[in-house]
Amino acid sequence: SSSKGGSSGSGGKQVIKIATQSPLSGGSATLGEAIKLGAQLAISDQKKAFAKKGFDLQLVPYDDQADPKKGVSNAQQIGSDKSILGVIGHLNSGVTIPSSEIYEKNQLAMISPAATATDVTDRGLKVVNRVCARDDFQGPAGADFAVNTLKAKKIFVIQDKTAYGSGLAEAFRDAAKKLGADIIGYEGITVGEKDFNGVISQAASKKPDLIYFGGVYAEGGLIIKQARDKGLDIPIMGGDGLDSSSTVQIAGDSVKNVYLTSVAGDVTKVAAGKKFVDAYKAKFGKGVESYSSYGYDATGVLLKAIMSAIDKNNGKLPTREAVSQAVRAIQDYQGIINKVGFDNKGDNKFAKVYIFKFDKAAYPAVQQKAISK
Amino acid sequence: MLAHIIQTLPQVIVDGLTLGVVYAVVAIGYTMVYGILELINFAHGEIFMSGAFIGTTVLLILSSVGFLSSVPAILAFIIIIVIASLATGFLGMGIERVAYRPLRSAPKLITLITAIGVSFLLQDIVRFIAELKTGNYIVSAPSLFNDKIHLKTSAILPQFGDALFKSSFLVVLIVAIIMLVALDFFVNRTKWGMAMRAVAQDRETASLMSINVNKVISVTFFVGSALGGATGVLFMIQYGTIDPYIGFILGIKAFTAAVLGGIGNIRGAMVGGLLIGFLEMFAAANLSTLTHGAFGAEYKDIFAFAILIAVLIFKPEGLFGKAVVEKV
Amino acid sequence: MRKLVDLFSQNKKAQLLLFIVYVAVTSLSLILAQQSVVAFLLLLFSILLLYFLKLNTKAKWIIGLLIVAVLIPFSASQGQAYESYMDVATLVGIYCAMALGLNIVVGFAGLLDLGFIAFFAVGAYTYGIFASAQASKFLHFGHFPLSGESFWIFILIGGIVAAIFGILLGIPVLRVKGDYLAIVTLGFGEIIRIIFNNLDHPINITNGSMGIASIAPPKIFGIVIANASQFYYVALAILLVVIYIVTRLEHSKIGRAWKAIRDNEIAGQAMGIPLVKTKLTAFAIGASFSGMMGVVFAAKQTYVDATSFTLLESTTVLVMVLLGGMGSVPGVILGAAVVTILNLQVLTEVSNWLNQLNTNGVISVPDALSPAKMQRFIFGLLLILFALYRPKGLIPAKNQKYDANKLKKSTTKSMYVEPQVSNDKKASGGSEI
Amino acid sequence: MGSAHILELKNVETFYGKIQALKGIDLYVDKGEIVTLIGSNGAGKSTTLKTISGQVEAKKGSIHYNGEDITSLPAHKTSLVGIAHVPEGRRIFPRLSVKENLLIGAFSIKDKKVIETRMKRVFEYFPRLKERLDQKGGTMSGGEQQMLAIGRALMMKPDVLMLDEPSMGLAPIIVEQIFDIIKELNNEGMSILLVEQNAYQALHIADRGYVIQTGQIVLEGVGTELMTNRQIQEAYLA
Amino acid sequence: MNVLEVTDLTKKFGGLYANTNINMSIKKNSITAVIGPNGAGKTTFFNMITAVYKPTSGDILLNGKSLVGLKPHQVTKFGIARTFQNIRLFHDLTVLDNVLVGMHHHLKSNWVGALFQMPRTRHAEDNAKKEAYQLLEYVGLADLLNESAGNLSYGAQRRLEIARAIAAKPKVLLLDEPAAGMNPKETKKLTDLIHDMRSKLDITIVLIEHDMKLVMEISDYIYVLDHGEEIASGKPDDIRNNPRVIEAYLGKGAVANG
Ligand SMILES: Nc1ncnc2c1ncn2[C@@H]1O[C@H](COP(=O)(O)OP(=O)(O)OP(=O)(O)O)[C@@H](O)[C@H]1O
Ligand SMILES: Nc1ncnc2c1ncn2[C@@H]1O[C@H](COP(=O)(O)OP(=O)(O)OP(=O)(O)O)[C@@H](O)[C@H]1O
Ligand SMILES: CC(C)C[C@H](N)C(=O)O
Ligand SMILES: [Mg+2]
Ligand SMILES: [Mg+2]
Repeated sequence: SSSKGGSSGSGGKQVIKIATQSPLSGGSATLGEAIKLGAQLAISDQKKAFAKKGFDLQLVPYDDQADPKKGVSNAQQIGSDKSILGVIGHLNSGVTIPSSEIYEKNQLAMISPAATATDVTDRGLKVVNRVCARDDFQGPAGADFAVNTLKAKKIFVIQDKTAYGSGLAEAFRDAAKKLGADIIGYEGITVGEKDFNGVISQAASKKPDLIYFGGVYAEGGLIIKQARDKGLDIPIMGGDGLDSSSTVQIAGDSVKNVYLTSVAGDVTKVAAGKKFVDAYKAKFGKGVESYSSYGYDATGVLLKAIMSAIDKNNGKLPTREAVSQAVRAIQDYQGIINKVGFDNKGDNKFAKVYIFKFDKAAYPAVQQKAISK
Repeated sequence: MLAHIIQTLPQVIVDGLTLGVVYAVVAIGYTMVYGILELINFAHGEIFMSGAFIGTTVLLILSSVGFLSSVPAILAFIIIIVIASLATGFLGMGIERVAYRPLRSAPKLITLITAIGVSFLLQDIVRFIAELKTGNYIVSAPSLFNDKIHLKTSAILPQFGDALFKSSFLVVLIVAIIMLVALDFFVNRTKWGMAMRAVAQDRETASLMSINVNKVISVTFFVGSALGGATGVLFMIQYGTIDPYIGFILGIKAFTAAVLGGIGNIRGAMVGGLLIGFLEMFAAANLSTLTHGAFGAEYKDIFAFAILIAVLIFKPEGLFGKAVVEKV
Repeated sequence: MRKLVDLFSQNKKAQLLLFIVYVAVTSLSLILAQQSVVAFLLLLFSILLLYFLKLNTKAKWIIGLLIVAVLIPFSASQGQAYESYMDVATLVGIYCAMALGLNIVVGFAGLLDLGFIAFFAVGAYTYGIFASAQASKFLHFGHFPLSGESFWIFILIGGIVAAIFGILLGIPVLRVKGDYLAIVTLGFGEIIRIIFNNLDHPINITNGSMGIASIAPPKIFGIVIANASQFYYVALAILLVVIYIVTRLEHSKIGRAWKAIRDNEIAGQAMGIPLVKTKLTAFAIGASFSGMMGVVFAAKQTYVDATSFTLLESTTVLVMVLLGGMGSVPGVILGAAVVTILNLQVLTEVSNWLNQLNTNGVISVPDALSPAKMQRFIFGLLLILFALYRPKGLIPAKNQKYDANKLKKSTTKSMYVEPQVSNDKKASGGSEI
Repeated sequence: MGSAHILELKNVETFYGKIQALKGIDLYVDKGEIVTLIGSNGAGKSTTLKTISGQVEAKKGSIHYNGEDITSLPAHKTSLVGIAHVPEGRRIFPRLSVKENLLIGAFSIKDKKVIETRMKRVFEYFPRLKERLDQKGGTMSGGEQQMLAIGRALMMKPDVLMLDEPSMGLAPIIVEQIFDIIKELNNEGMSILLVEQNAYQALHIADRGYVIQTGQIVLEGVGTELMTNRQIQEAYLA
Repeated sequence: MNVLEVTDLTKKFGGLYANTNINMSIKKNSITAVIGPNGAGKTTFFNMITAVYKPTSGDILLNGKSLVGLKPHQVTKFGIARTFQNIRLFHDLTVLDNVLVGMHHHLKSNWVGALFQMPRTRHAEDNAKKEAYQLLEYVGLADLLNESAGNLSYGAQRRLEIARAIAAKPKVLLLDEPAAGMNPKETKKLTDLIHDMRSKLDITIVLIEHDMKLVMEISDYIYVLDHGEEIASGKPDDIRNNPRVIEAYLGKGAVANG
């Protein structure tokens, strides 16, 4: 059990806690962990600044296990710990949606680095924000690239039957159709399985120009590998779910000629990013993932909002409501690679979609293009 | 439509066979333990997973000391599979000792709880070790058998397309068949096999026949788990990537296969595994063609389960299970 | 010392007094130390103590109800963690009812069911579809979403629809036995889940894997029920009904029939028990509890998608039943409470606490072993320990005892008289030398 | 010790959980004897045999076989020493064939020839078994199963054969045969400890008999004498 | 009048004829014994009557109504109850509950009644319990009413099975080796019990038994099966002296003993 109502913490300072909620165990833990670590880095960066104002900044990581029920129950616990002033998370849209209802009741600001589904912000909750782009932006951007740049006419779409994968694949499919491509297959796979040869055989026999996969690296990596083993050397494309070092690790050399849209850009392209990568590596002993920087940025945004709320409150601990309002009010926060500014739904006005290509078996992939709304 | 299905058939069969033999060997592990203790060893999927990780570890060690380049792949493979099976065999024995034996006189289902507990533990222990060593719990291994083999099935029948597979498929197939045959012989033709079946049916009386029941049960767990571990290695060889969660879904499928074949029956488990593997592959490849897009590959498990249920309705003891008529 | 304990275990007044003190102390500490999970758990624990007190059943019920319906919510409501506690308590209620339903199938009737969560899903989707805009995607009449007032009727509807599914599942069961049954039910559970996850096409009934969002919260007399503390009472009310039904049925003709076919199917039939009907009843009633709670769950979450209904969930409910004690109603309730609280509250708290120690440098573990991800590990360990130390369950099933005197007194005029032993002295029970 | 008894129990106490089933049993069997143990339902006859064969543990007292202490020997070792136990209720392996059931009886024997000769001998006693070699044990009729159970024990060629109600459920003519076989086995030098409800016949062929009542031996004597004992007649014989 | 009429009843297991063209007429309120060597098909015969096995051919008539094709529980409802050669009690239920289960088909208590504690149901349940208790007294098990059936000794289990069967209020009661595992004294008590049931409860009894003393003392009529076929039938004295029966079943000793 924890101490009461943020009254006092170590060294007599008032405690401010930031919670992260993301899957730390289970199939998509690589990305969930990245969010937590990004947040951890941001907090240790700013601990001093808060200490100066008399606050002890702390991180409380929660494991939502990619399970909506667990997410909601954690959200209730987070809501009841009044020293928590904001939540960074979740990774999965399916968990974000029900959990955010609880944050809303607690007027607790939530910033997701990664939840891309449209429903996340479309429900119009006051506390819900995200720094990443939406799937109805990411999908069509991918479709545009596939049809117009890669000149794909016949596209075979595979998706993982999760809230995220389906939403993205659908958005891609509809956009690609509009652009005149022929969708020659639209198939679902099961998360957690390892053998996708059946679907791939079907795809192979239909001779597509491009395969699109809506889903996450664990399955995506294997699909890429197994497709290559079947002699399918065509471009394979996916979304932010493939934007992870694990994709490369799983697919190995097969990853060449794989494209992906991501909502997070290549941090190594800017000086600030390089510094971030090094610091991250030094602190955690592992390389960055796509959402590491967004975990960091989202936390940065939150901390900035808290800071301004503290200032408004004459240096005293602000209310959650004030923090939520301050978060929504952020208009031009400079993140590692792009800016953050929320519209009235909580979507980031500056969110971009980036297109990457793997030329060799190395992560990150090579950024081809950055698309703004 | 039909033409299309026929055209992909050779490839579907090859793929179905690959997955099917993996199911089959894991299914046998379930069936053996079930046959003797009437216990569904839900931790078996995790033993399979542990085998895959142990095999990968050995493979990585071998390749880091440069052993791989100096000997033929098949030798390295044999070393790996032997070490992995021995290790998982002992692991299985240990699990039985700690988590099942103390509960032998308790209600049968309670072991389900310890089995689930053991599964969680194994998953997390493997994950922790993997993360500690590599920073990631998804592990890929260098591939041993990577030649592509082109099967000119179109030469047999012009309607057929060709099938393509990796040489690892042959290794998997051959090793699996050797294991299946050896095991079948062991259980049905040897004294120890007979002792296993006797223990399965009446432990108390078996002990009156000079059979050391604990030893027989340990041996059963050893053999079943070693098979599971060896299959883990086969899986790793074939698919190249493993994670601590591969045991769960595969375990369910293999268990389903065991039941489809008639649980407790080794040949049944073999056939059940192959059948499920093939059905799944066939459904994934053809369902949407067959239903004009109304139902796609995502329904493949429904398809497999529906067939399972249908079979059990008409033959409640599974395909190969003999209806044990209870003497009234 | 021993005598003292004996004496105490006989003395009702002393027990009651101590119990009241216990309850008072724990509720006071919950009021004072608001975020103390320990106080909350200790207060909940009083229900268990109550169960073991030597009081008559009615008194226990009244005291128990007072604690559950008034004292716990009141003590918890004095501070911030209120909603969080009530959320866990609501889920405990939901799982208790589900576990009691499964207990009918597994514990009473002896039918191993590995797909039980399907009925929960059926209930959840039934409400989710009609209490959101989803229904209008395939129904072209009517006005959707239905208002939150329909929730109350949907509890019934959810139960009935789940019962129908239970019977549907039951039909293959007529032939399949034992562990084969386990796999049939497992398959059934998976089929239901996959269908729900895919039925956005050809007709969009469930919205597929996108799930159904913005489900209308229940409403009564114009009050919207949206907080966990309110759902708590809904869940509690349903749970009480479920407990009532289960205990009544257990000691009725149908309850005996379930247990009889569990123990010996052939003899059961030979005693006139219709196998099919009896098994189907077990499935239907068990399923209906689950379906009702599914409706509550959907309304509480305001979002349903198929990820909440995986095989792991089915096994979790089964674990509750086994851990508590198969066939034992109080045991199953305890099992469900323990597993739910462990999973949702205690393990999270423990890992947070360890994490705190880690960041404060009290202990130091490498990141790979970060306590935040140890929940399942600890859970697994606990399961094994529980099973090893309480193999028959936390509160093993007991048979109802009959009062021989009561039965004897009424036996004034018997149609059965001791057989006349012809040329012998009166035969007595055992043979004495 | 040092006595000539092939089997000797001294003050043996056995418990099922908290229930005490044997309350200090003293009995012995000499080489070449037929000894019978009679008593009413639940007296502890089966428990006595189970304790000897090691299926349940003696909490107190000692069991000696040929002077050797076998008190805490587990069941699978007792049978190796030379004590065979035909359990109550037959307990044949239902899903093994008749042949496999017999082979299991010879589990500890390596020599195939020995197994074969013993099996032939069993077929001489029970020709029905030979006709049904491949039938699953579980589908045999009650009597057939009893024959199989005895046959299976004979495959061990024990020095002491313990039979728990061997005549239960058998046709009179078979019972007669079985008692003949018991006598024959005894003539061949096998010592026999026989638990029977069929007290007439048991006492008839027994050299000595014990009467057990609620876990204690209450009477002991020469078989035919016990039969005429008035107490026994009242309690066990109608 | 014949309660039970069996015509040309045949049962085949694979190639084995367990029963071949069995014909029997069983008089109301009589005690009939079915005897024969082990494996003759006696239990199989019972199993067909109680619908555990489906006859290969032939007919079974209870009071003129055919029982062939019915489910086991329906047969019970029509008025046939049985005990089993290998005891089949409900092990985890108490002794009294075992008897209550026996009353299943005539107990007027449905689940709606149980749920709402309707007076009628309560009344029926209370009466059933009293009756069950009387039955236990009748077979001498009243003291053990709350014991789990599985904990009873062998003889007690046999008696409980009988009590449970009577609880079904059968017209015909089939007993499969009721005296197995009982000593002569206990067998004598059982004999008296069976006599008593016939006279007091108005039940027709068919029994399988290898204890010739009991059979000869109690039976009105005896059928002898061998290899699935009827080899003899008649009054005890006829059977005792029938050379075929002596050869196939009784042996010489039994004649002397019986
Ligand atoms: N497994 C057991 N658990 C508990 N009690 C048992 C067990 N087996 C036997 N008993 C009890 O121990 C006592 C002796 O039983 P035992 O089986 O030795 O009797 P028996 O003389 O062989 O009787 P029977 O003639 O009925 O076979 C009885 O009271 C019985 O209820
Ligand atoms: N389910 C079955 N499958 C195959 N054979 C069977 C089956 N049931 C019985 N039999 C065979 O049918 C024959 C008759 O068996 P049944 O049990 O009716 O004999 P029984 O007369 O009752 O003998 P006992 O007196 O030994 O109990 C036996 O040879 C038996 O092996
Ligand atoms: C795992 C991820 C790729 C997360 C994804 N963007 C989602 O919304 O669920
Ligand atoms: Mg006995
Ligand atoms: Mg019989």
